[in-house]
Order: sequence, then C-alpha cells, then structure tokens
Amino acid sequence: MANSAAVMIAVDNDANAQSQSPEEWRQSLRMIEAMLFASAEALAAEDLASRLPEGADVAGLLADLKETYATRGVNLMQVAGKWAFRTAGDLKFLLAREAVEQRRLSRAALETLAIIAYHQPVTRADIEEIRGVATSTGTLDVLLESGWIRMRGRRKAPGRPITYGTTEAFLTHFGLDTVADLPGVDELKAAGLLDSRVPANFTIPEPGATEGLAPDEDPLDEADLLGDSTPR
Amino acid sequence: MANSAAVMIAVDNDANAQSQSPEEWRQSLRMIEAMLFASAEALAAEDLASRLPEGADVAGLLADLKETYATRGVNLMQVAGKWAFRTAGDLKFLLAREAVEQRRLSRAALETLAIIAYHQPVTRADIEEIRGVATSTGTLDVLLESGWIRMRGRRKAPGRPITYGTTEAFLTHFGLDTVADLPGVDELKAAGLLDSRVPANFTIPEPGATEGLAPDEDPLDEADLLGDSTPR
Amino acid sequence: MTAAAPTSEQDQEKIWEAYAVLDRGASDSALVVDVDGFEGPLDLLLELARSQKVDIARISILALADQYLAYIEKIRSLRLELAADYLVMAAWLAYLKSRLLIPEVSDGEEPTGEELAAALAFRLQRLEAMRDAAARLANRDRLGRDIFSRGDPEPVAITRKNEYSATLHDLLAAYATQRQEKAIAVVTIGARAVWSLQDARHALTRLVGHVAEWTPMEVLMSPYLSSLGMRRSVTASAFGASLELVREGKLELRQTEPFAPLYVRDRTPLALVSSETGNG
Repeated sequence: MANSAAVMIAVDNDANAQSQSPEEWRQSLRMIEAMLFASAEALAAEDLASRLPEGADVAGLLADLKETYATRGVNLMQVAGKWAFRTAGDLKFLLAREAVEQRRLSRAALETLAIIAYHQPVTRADIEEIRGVATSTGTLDVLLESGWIRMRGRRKAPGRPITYGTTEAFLTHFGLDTVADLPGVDELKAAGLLDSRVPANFTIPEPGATEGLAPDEDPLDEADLLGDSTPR
Repeated sequence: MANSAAVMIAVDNDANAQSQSPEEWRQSLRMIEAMLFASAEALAAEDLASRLPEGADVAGLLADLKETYATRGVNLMQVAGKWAFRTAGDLKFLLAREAVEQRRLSRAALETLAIIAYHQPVTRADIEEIRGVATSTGTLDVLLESGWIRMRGRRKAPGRPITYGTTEAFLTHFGLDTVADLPGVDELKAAGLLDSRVPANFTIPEPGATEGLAPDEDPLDEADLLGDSTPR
Repeated sequence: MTAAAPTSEQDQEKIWEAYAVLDRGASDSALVVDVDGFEGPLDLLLELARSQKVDIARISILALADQYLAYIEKIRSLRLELAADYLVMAAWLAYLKSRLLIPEVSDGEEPTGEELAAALAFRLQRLEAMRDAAARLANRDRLGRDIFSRGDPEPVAITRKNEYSATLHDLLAAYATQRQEKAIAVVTIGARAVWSLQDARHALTRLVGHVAEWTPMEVLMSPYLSSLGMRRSVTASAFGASLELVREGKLELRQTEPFAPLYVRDRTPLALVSSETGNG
C-alpha cells in the first residue's frame, strides 16, 4: 500500500516537530486539510497559519500533507505561491464532464503568451523581434482579457514602451508555483535562448519575477492604469 | 497515527475484493476520491460505478474511503443517499469568519443610551418624551446590538409597553460599578457639561436598580424572549 | 537582426494561400512542408530548417539560405504576390550568402558573415524554443480542463459583527446637552402661547357696538384669560389693541389711577373728554 509510506513520513515529521505533540500535529493537519479542502481557491501559508494554533509548523505540516496526498486521487499542489488541493493529473480522463469550456487560444496568442512568460518583462517590440512578425492588437487583447498577462510597467528606454508579464491567474491556470517552474526554463536559460541578444555576449536574464519591477522597468503611468488596456 | 488503522482496513478490503488486485483497488479509490472532490454535487454510488472499471466493488470502496477519511479534516459523508466530502463537524468553525467592524454611536443613539441609563426603566414613549423627538427603531436596535441595553420588562400601563434598562456590559464598558455612579446635576455642572444657568427646577433622576423589576414593571412575556428582539 | 521586417498577421493568410497553391502545383518540390501557414519570413525559414531534419542548432545556414531563395523564386515563378518582408529577407539572405562564400578580412566594425549567420541561427533556435515552450505550456495539466479544484467548495460564512465604542464623556455630554436643550425648548414653546395684538384687536372689534356701559376690560377678556400662562399676554395685547381702537374712534377707555382696572365702552358722540384718560 503506497499509503503506508506517506504514513511513515508523517510519523517522522511528528517526531521532528518538538513544539507540537503528535496529537496536536494530527489536529493541525486536520485543520489545514479542512481549510484547503473547503476552498476552491489556493490559500497562502500565512492564511492557514492565522487559523492554526500559535507556533504551528505550517511548512512542516504542509509538506507532511503533500506527501500523504501525493499518491491519492486528490493532490496537494503549490500554485502561485499558495496551496490548493487539485485532482490528480492522471485522472483527467474521468473528469471530462467537469471540464469547463476553455478559451481557445490561436497559435499566435499561445506563442505570444509563452514569450511573455519566459522572457518577462517584455515589450511588444521584444515579442515581435522574437516571433519575426508584427503582433496584432487582438492577440495582446485576448491575453489581457484572459487575465493571464498584465501590463507590468514601462521599459526605461526611448519611447518608454509598456512591458508585459504574467499574472497569478496564469500560474494558477497552468499549475505553476512561480515562473521559475515553467517547463524547461532552466535548459532554455542555460542555452542562452531566453536572452534578447545573440549568445555571443552571453548574459542570461532570469525570467523576471512576476511581482516587482526589473532594473530597467518603470512603474506604469497613471494614464496606463486608467485608460483602456490596449496599448497603441 | 490514526491513518495506519485506515490502511489496515484498506488492506483487509483488498483481500476481500477478489475481482480487483490491490493495485486496481487503490486506483479505484483514487478515482472515487477525484470524482467526489471535483463534483459540484453529491454523487450516487451508481454514478461512481458507471465511471469505474467494470465490476468494481463500489460499496466496498466507499466503505474503505469512508474509514480512511473518518479521522481526517474532511469526511466522506452520505447525504440523502449520495456521497460527498464534507468538512469534519468539529472543524466547521474554521469556515466561519467574524468580520468585526468598529463603529461609533450616533448622537441620537448616545442620547437614547444616556436617557435609558439615567431614567431606567424607561419605555420608548418615555424616551421620546424626554428627547422631544420620535426614536427610530434603528436607534434602539443599534443599542440592543451593542449589548449595552436590554429589554427589562413591561410597564404596568395601558398597552403594556416594553421597558428598557442597561446591562452589565454597559457598566463594564463605561467603567461604572453601578448606575448609581452616574454623575448628578452638580457633578455635571462641575465637569462643565451642564450650563450653570440651567433652571433651578432642572433635575436628573437617580438611576434605579439595573437588576430586578420596578414596582410598576411586569416581567417580559414569553413571546418577547422568543421572538425577534426588535420591539415594534 | 533587422532584415526581417515584421509582416502583419493578415498577410500570413495570403502566404498561406500562396503556399497551398505551391503545394498543389509543385508536388515535385523538395520543399513540401505541411503547415497551416507561415507567420512571416522567420517562420518560413524555421519550417525550411526543420525540413532538413537535423538539429536546428547544427543547421547549415548557407543551405538554408539557398532553400529560402529557391522557394521564393518558385513562388515568384507562379506569379504570386509576396509580402515585402519576404522579399527583404530574400535580399538579406542573398547578401549573407555572398558574405559567407567570399572570404573576408574582418575590419572589426562590420559583423562577419559567420557572425551574421550565427545571429540568424540564434533567432531560429529561439523561435523554435518558444514554439516548444508554447506547446508544453498548452499541454500542461490545466485547471478546469485536466485538473480540478473542489467542485462544491464549502463557503466561508462571514458573520459581520459591529463593535461600538463610546466613552463615558461622550455619553454624559450627550445627555447633559440634550437635557439642557430640552429645558430651553420648553421656554420656547411657552412663547408660542402669545395672544397677539392682532388676536386682541379681532376680539375687541367683535365687541364694538355692544358695550354701551363702562365695563372692566378684564370682564370683556375673560373668555381668553382662562389658560393660566396667557394672562399677561392677553392683558397686554388687549390694552394695545384697545388703544388702537380708541385712536380710530371706536372705543373709549377709562382708568382712575395706575394699575386700577381699565374700563371700556363704545364711543358715544358726547364722550369726547373721556378718551384723555386712556394713558395707563
């Protein structure tokens, strides 16, 4: 029974947690389980901690719970820096009837989304440079409307072009904890393919964090935030 | 670890289910878990069976799962003959949140409260007579909600109007030992709260006892205690 | 890498059609690539590179340039219109080819043919990497399609609770102020019970013609003196009104000494002297 492994680990964790008795540990696990199960949205560790007994080892409890559920039909996942129960990926065939209709992205939109995700912060010109095609306004609109990308700021460069990045909703939808978890991001970085320049001068930019601004980024102007979301 | 008991039972059940190997049994458990988790409503055993491998022992699987979750933060429950995960009864409190809003009493409410404090037991008509304006239901509601006033009884008079008085919480909040500690005319004058030129016949009452009933008071009717607390 | 000016996405359609025609018309072409359409020259180059069936990283840029140029030539031979950026790319590749074929001495300023080729290879690799990334992203287990959150989340019940605050000072100030205001308000209401001069005149006028004998004012006004607080007001107003009526020649007044009762009667034509006494 694969479950026994999880139980073993849980017991080990119990032994490690000096501040909580096994009974308290078990009760805290139950509480986290209940809160995460009840919510459709992911919950931050701090939110969970605020409802647990003072001094509870939330990180340890979550690790324990994740282990326990790893082999089950419902898994504990880290998405967008938060925690959530989700059905196991291999059981998707069972759940087709629960599926909500997905926004169908055109190939151009999907490619643009990938470029924004891996290269963020990027300007429209950056995207066009990578794709070798002009980006139609519609493509960025669709992505902005989906809530998966957002205007992050303005590049500190002539014309102060708007920079784009991904959102928390993007991470949640694609089941990513952070943009550093994008598939193959490390290999791409190592190959210099996330660089905006030829690999001759080999500086590899990190795909910037989704929060905060890059060193060459300014915050958005007030007008950017007020006006319609479509950049000219 | 309570979970090991569940594991034991699962193993027992595995042995009983001749049609399914332990691996198949485990997989079926995972499937039920995922289906129940993702479903917007409770599912009948037949619903589950129709999506499980042919010949799966749904009743046995459900019993196994119910046992597994019995000690956890979420339980597998049968609701109107159908199955669903629900937060464990003792953890329901985690799903309730109290939003406390700090509010200041309106001038009308303060006046009414003071009149109730000094003149108790008072009826609504008494309050209106003293204030010279009609008292909105809202004002008394707010004061009842604050926990500082209560319905004491009914005046032995035509219409048997409800009488109001202050509570323990009132004394606690305002740092008074008894209502008799409320300052009199001279003290109010000394504190500069009353003009020294108030007419000579100006008096303020010595507040009566907060406990017990006044001679002209009846206890509240049973209906007063049961119904909504808002007197019409 | 400025050679490939971006082409609009509408233009792709034209290219796609062109390609479809080409595909049908030239089945012997070595460049049969089965795609929906090209998104610009870079996309076309990438597809051509893929058709070489080798790792893009080790592609021969020279061979690729040849392929592209041959392909463009083919389309032109079919007299199909080509978007400008495809032609710009063709010109640039022809230039690149010449730089690669003719050995050159690096002057340190201009990039060498190898550097230009490397830059193109990089762009192709990067575009391909992004294509792959997009596909991997699209094929991830996506929320609501492949993996699911709780279908019947249990709502968090938020109970709103108001907490009131007030100080004893607030309470006492409100009480004292209110009681004091009310005490003054009583006086104001008393003032409202004034018998106006007009009321008095109205009452007296109705009596004119019916008071032949000297009659004490108090007796005439007795119906109005009934309410206690009104006495002064009635007396004062009646006196005032009577003076007006005397001046108008309708009544006569008589008072024997200060504060003595005031007598009233209708004015008689002979009673001219009596009116002098009306000065109480």
